[in-house]
Amino acid sequence: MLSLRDVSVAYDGVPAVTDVDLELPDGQVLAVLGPSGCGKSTILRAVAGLEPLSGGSVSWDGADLAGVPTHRRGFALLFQDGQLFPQLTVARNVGYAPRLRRAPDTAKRVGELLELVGLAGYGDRLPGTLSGGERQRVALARALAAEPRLLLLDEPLSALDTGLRERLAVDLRAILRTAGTTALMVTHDHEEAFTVSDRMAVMRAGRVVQEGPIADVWREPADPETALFLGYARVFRAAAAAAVLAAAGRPPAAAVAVRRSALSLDPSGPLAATVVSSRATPEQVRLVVDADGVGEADAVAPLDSHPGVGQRVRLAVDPGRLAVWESAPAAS
Amino acid sequence: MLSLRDVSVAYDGVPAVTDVDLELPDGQVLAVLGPSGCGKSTILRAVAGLEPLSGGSVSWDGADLAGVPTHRRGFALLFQDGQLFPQLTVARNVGYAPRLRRAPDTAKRVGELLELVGLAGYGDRLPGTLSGGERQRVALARALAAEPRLLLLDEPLSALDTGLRERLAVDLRAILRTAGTTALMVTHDHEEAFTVSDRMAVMRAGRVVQEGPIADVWREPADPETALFLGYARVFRAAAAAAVLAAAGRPPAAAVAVRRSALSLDPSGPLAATVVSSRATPEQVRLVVDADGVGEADAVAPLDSHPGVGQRVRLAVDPGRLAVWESAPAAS
Amino acid sequence: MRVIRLLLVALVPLAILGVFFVLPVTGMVSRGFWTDGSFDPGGVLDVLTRPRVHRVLWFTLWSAALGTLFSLALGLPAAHVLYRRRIRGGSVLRAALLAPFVLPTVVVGVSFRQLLTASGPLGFLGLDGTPAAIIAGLVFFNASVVIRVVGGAWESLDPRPAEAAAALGATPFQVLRTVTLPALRPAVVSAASVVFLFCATAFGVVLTLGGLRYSSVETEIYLLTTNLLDLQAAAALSVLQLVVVVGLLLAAARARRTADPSLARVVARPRRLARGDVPALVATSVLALLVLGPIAALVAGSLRTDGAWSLANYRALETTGQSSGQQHALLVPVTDALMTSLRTAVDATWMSLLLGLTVAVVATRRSRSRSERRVRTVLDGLFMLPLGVSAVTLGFGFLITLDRPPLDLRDSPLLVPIAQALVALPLVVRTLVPVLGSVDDRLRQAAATLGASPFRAALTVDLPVVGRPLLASAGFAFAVSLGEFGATSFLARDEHPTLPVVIFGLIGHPGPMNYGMALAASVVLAATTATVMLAVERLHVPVGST
Amino acid sequence: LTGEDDSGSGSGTAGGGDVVLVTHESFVLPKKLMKQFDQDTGYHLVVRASGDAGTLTNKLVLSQGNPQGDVAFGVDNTFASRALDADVFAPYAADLPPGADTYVLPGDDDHRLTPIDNGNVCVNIDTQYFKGKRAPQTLDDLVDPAYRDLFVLPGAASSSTGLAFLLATIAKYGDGWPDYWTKLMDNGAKLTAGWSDAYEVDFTQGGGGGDRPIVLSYDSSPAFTIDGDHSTTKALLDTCFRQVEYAGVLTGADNPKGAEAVVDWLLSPQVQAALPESMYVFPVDTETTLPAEWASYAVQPEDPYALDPADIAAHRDEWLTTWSDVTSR
Ligand SMILES: Nc1ncnc2c1ncn2[C@@H]1O[C@H](COP(=O)(O)OP(=O)(O)OP(=O)(O)O)[C@@H](O)[C@H]1O
Ligand SMILES: Nc1ncnc2c1ncn2[C@@H]1O[C@H](COP(=O)(O)OP(=O)(O)OP(=O)(O)O)[C@@H](O)[C@H]1O
Ligand SMILES: Cc1ncc(C[n+]2csc(CCO)c2C)c(N)n1
Ligand SMILES: [Mg+2]
Ligand SMILES: [Mg+2]
Repeated sequence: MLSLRDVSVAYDGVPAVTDVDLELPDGQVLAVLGPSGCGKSTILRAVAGLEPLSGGSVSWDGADLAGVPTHRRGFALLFQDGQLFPQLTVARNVGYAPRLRRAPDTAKRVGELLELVGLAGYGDRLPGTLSGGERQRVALARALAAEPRLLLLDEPLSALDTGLRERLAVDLRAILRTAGTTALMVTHDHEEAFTVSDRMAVMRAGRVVQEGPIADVWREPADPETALFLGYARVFRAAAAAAVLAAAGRPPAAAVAVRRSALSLDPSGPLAATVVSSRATPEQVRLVVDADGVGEADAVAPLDSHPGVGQRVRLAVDPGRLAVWESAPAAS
Repeated sequence: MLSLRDVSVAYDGVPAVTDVDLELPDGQVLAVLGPSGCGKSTILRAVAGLEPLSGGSVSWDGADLAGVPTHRRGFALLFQDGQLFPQLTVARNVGYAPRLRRAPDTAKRVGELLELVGLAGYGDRLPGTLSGGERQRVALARALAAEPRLLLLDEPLSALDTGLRERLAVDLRAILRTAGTTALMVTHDHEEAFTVSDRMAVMRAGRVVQEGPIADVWREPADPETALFLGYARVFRAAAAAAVLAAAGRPPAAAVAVRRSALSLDPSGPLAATVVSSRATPEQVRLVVDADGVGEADAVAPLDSHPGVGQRVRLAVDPGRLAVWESAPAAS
Repeated sequence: MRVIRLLLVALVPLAILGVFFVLPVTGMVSRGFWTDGSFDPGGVLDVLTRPRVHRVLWFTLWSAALGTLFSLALGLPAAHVLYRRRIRGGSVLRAALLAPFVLPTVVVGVSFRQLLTASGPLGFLGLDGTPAAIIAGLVFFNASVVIRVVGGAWESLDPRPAEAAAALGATPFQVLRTVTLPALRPAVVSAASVVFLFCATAFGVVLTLGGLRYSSVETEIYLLTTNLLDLQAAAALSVLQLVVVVGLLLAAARARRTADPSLARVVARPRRLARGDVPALVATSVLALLVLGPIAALVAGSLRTDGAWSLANYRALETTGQSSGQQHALLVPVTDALMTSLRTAVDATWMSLLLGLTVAVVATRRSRSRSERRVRTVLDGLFMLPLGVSAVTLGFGFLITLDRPPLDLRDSPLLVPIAQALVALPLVVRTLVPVLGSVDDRLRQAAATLGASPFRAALTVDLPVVGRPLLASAGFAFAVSLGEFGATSFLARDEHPTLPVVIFGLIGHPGPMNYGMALAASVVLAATTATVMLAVERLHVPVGST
Repeated sequence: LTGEDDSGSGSGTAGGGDVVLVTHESFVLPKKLMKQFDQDTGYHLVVRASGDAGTLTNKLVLSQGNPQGDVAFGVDNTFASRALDADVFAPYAADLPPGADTYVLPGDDDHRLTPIDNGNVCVNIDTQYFKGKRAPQTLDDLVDPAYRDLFVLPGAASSSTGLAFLLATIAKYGDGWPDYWTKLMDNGAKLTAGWSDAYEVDFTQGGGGGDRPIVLSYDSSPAFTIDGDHSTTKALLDTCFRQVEYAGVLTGADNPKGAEAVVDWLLSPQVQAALPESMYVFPVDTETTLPAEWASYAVQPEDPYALDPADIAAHRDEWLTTWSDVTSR
């Protein structure tokens, strides 16, 4: 079990991570999300022993790792930018860790992993001749080949197209499950977090603002900013909040965050609104509306509907796509 | 206007891009999508003059660019991995191109661009001290600062969180529009393509398999594989296709591709099915069902519904989320 | 803590530097400060006020500066052509351009003068005895240093930043100025500082080509010490030399410092020549002429006996001359001396590589604190000092400080290789540091996260990039040792002189064939060097095996 | 201190062990002779050669009392006083061969240095060039405008040969020597760094085919420019300065007896006979048979210039400074 207690990391005295507490039970996968520059990679580097802590401690199964150098920790880190060894072939990059510990059948294992990431037959290529996504997949295979007790993944799938990303996320999940590997994964893709991990930590400005089982975090973001980060489109307060909640058939509350898809075009919906703008996306038409008693809000419409700007429409509110705070959340 | 005619590029004799034809009228933005390793970056490099063509030609306003070295083309390329100059500060990286051409007010422009990408105050930092997403944003600002006649963007926003990515996509769109810049953008994010570009080209294995106005491509993918790449979940043929189309109230056809959200839980839906598996995501519950007369298919259900495995359900089919081929498409 | 560990790692090199450099030099200099048993710094200071000293110092500085400048101006384009472009015979040219490095300065001086003297083929230039001739001599010797040190770093430079600049509209020249040269700056400054030291301590070149009108600090120290035994004045000049050198090293350390030295390194893959390479090709040709011209004159001279072409000079190299009735006297045949030179060079090479690698690794590891960084910088610079100190001072210093137990080393057969290793060490360090320093630390970290110990990580990450520079510096060390004369000639030896010593003996005395044999022996020395370099070039470092 | 250090290592008295000869790098003798020494005396001769005569002397001075060897060879009359003043050598009165007493160092009353060989630095001329022309004879001739731009010589500061010529002019002109040098330079004399430079580059009969027919070299040099049955060069015997090389037992030697044996050996007929071809010098033993070329072409001056070694030691510094000033104007 990995525990971080009050971990702080500073670069040249400027704090990048402040007082982070995290617990990660064995075999679980924790997704770390947060805006760019909030300190996600830094936490991974600190856990791997690559950045000195300016405070707090990282421990494994209760033993403080302070004096343990990186290569003795048994954690593998997939760097955000891959960091493949440029002069080693793909196969030797992937087989690096197994060969270090003289694992048997390295060649076979390497073949399997390359197959997994869709790069069978790339074994003899040099990293310099790979495409961006291919490089990232080799880095993923290399980290997996290490069979570490803790896997630290920094945006493992960010350079991949949706189809491949989804497939690899599922495969990754299966591998981690099967091997019972504990993992910490930084990602900016909510879907990916959902697919791969059990728990989720949301960071902001160097701090963990919320941590818990993934669905819980999603349903009940700790504060409006977290809600916005998690993909809630807007947060309404006071009267506007009450109006939205009323339309959703829920009692009034101090604030409510709504997903973009919470409001949808529905001729029999309870909320009246005027269309402000409309834009088509692959899946649906996205509207910005001026809803009576609420103000400006987002809504969605089916692809085949074409509500014009200025048109009056009615909207339904899906209570499952709201996050509600009973008392006023701190404005931060 | 940029035209590519029969462009081929090979690395050490191995073709990476084959016979690509593209036309990009002035002021338009073309999104290039395709699976990892299909040759997207290669095309951008070829257009920039960084890779020699093994065949075909790249021309601008009708003039062949064959003998024109990269720096005379007036194109700016944002590399997939950023390629910031490590020894220059952020401000000097961004101001690199303006300073080369001795543009006035470089400092002011740099400030504006850094502001735009959310990095105001980062001017004096070195690239080595930035987070992954910060680096990518600096690279974007640097490319924009060049004010080229053609902007080549290779995955400009891939390392960013959703919120920032959406905002920057919108801003990018505005900037390109305002300046009337022609742009070629590689991305793996369909949303991003939709937000920023006018047209879209889909590549596969070095070839452009489809090109056109973005909504058209989406609605009518050229073939089943393209459909799958574009996010359609499955392609049904023959009887299964007819069953799906019938449920959508459409005439039978040779094949049909369905989005995941095309089938949704609806007690009054025309299609009966048995739930095979169900998984919650942030927005909805995803089901795999065994639909009568269709076979295994994907469907969605609202977050608050919890259909159990094995349960019989009814599904509605949204005709707007299907792509239909009247004649049998080539199986590739 | 880390600082102490750092010093422990550097202990062996430091001890060797202490015993074989610091101790002798301070011993010698302090003799100058003590006159008749009493401390007398005033006398030393007086020397420094002499106008002659000022003149000499000024000449030393400007001639060395110009020599360095021209070495860079010709060496950098040549490094580009020889290490970044695929040209036929490139490796032969690379090896040949290092050959001058080992030629005895007296022989080179004489060859140059035979070309430049009023009745010589280039006499019309009127360069004999002018500073221009001196500078040409300095460049002749040192352009190869620039080519090797910079070429080694340039060879594996990632081309993508240059592409990025071009894609932002930078012309090839702007790319060179804003991207390539800044990336190479540590290597360029390294090369420049070594070359400056070589030029500033040049002895034979200044004397021979300057027609005695010019003297440098080095020639003054030589005269004062060996001729006049004026230790006070010599000490004054030695201190002056040290001060200048330390100042230079500080400036170089500052100039080397880049905001972020990390560079991606790629597997070297030279490109074909293009039109843009024309200026570089022109510079390379000029350099080739400057280097190959005097060498050709030298070879031609070695093939002439009694006004006719013959191989007699070469045949004579195998004999001591005593039996044949020919009047050239050598203690040993030149062939034996060559073997001695090669053996010594092998020893000096491994010593300097071992020490140099240690120093370079210690100097380039990422520092965690400012004091740690400072310690590393000082360590790095410390090992440059032997280049800046006169061989005479060092030689006499050995004699008076290493003369009693436990350091009774005056007669040790190790003294010559160790002294040569110390002279070669700065070149090794300066070749390795820019390359090692540019290795992105994150690659080592990646290896560590996959379970590699620091040593293993170094094997994986550092060795491949440093492999070829390591070979290059081995070549350097070997060449320095083969060609070293100043310190070697000074150290006591038994019946086994090295080749330069024999050559010097040959050229310094009248004798029917002595001069021709000296030329022939020099050609053999240079050819041996070039052959070894070529062999080293062919030794492809096995990359991708660790 | 007498140098008879009988508390030294036992090897010295027993007529065995190593005996170390410290010398300059021009020291060469046939291997055969060295083996012969080992056989005859039971000592093993170890030669440590390095540097030139000046370096050698200074090394001996600096390591006085704790010398690097037992015996030294190669200190010459221009440096001898410095060595004697520093008490580098111990007394040893060897049996001098016939003629050698001419070369005994003036003022060396307790026999610390033993003369071994001698040679003269003389102006040489190209006889081909001067065929049918009036050739110079004396130092005075060298400043005659008739010989303008014809003389090349190594400088006194950087070359021991050059220094010897300076001493010759001082011996001849006394305090007026700077005037002579001024005139010499005004007459177009060319200075080079070393002997090889002057001879091989600028001299018309040297290796490089230069353009100056008058050069500073040695009395033995004509023996090396033989073309058929005559030499193409000639030494001007009125311009010579004599250099004598000495050997001596070192103060504080580990093996003083062995050292004495070495001195004796250097004076032996075999070694004396080998000197011309090995080290290009004349033996001090006048009964030695010279090689044929030497006998015919290398003529020694009768009465070369000489200076008191003590004078040289006292004024070398001052003379060189003045010389540099005069010649660099
Ligand atoms: N320098 C090179 N040498 C050899 N092959 C290369 C080189 N660069 C790319 N390739 C190969 O060419 C193909 C196309 O590469 P490219 O970089 O264009 O892909 P991409 O579409 O940008 O992929 P990604 O989305 O992963 O970045 C890939 O199969 C890649 O392995
Ligand atoms: N080496 C460094 N020196 C100084 N500051 C740094 C350094 N590395 C990171 N930082 C700063 O620390 C903060 C956290 O960086 P970190 O890399 O952990 O962010 P991140 O959450 O991984 O962001 P991203 O999603 O953009 O990769 C950022 O503000 C960054 O600028
Ligand atoms: C002007 C000048 N002269 C000689 C050499 C040759 N050289 C090769 S190694 C070394 C160091 C000590 O011997 C020297 C001096 C040079 N490079 N520059
Ligand atoms: Mg990061
Ligand atoms: Mg790419």
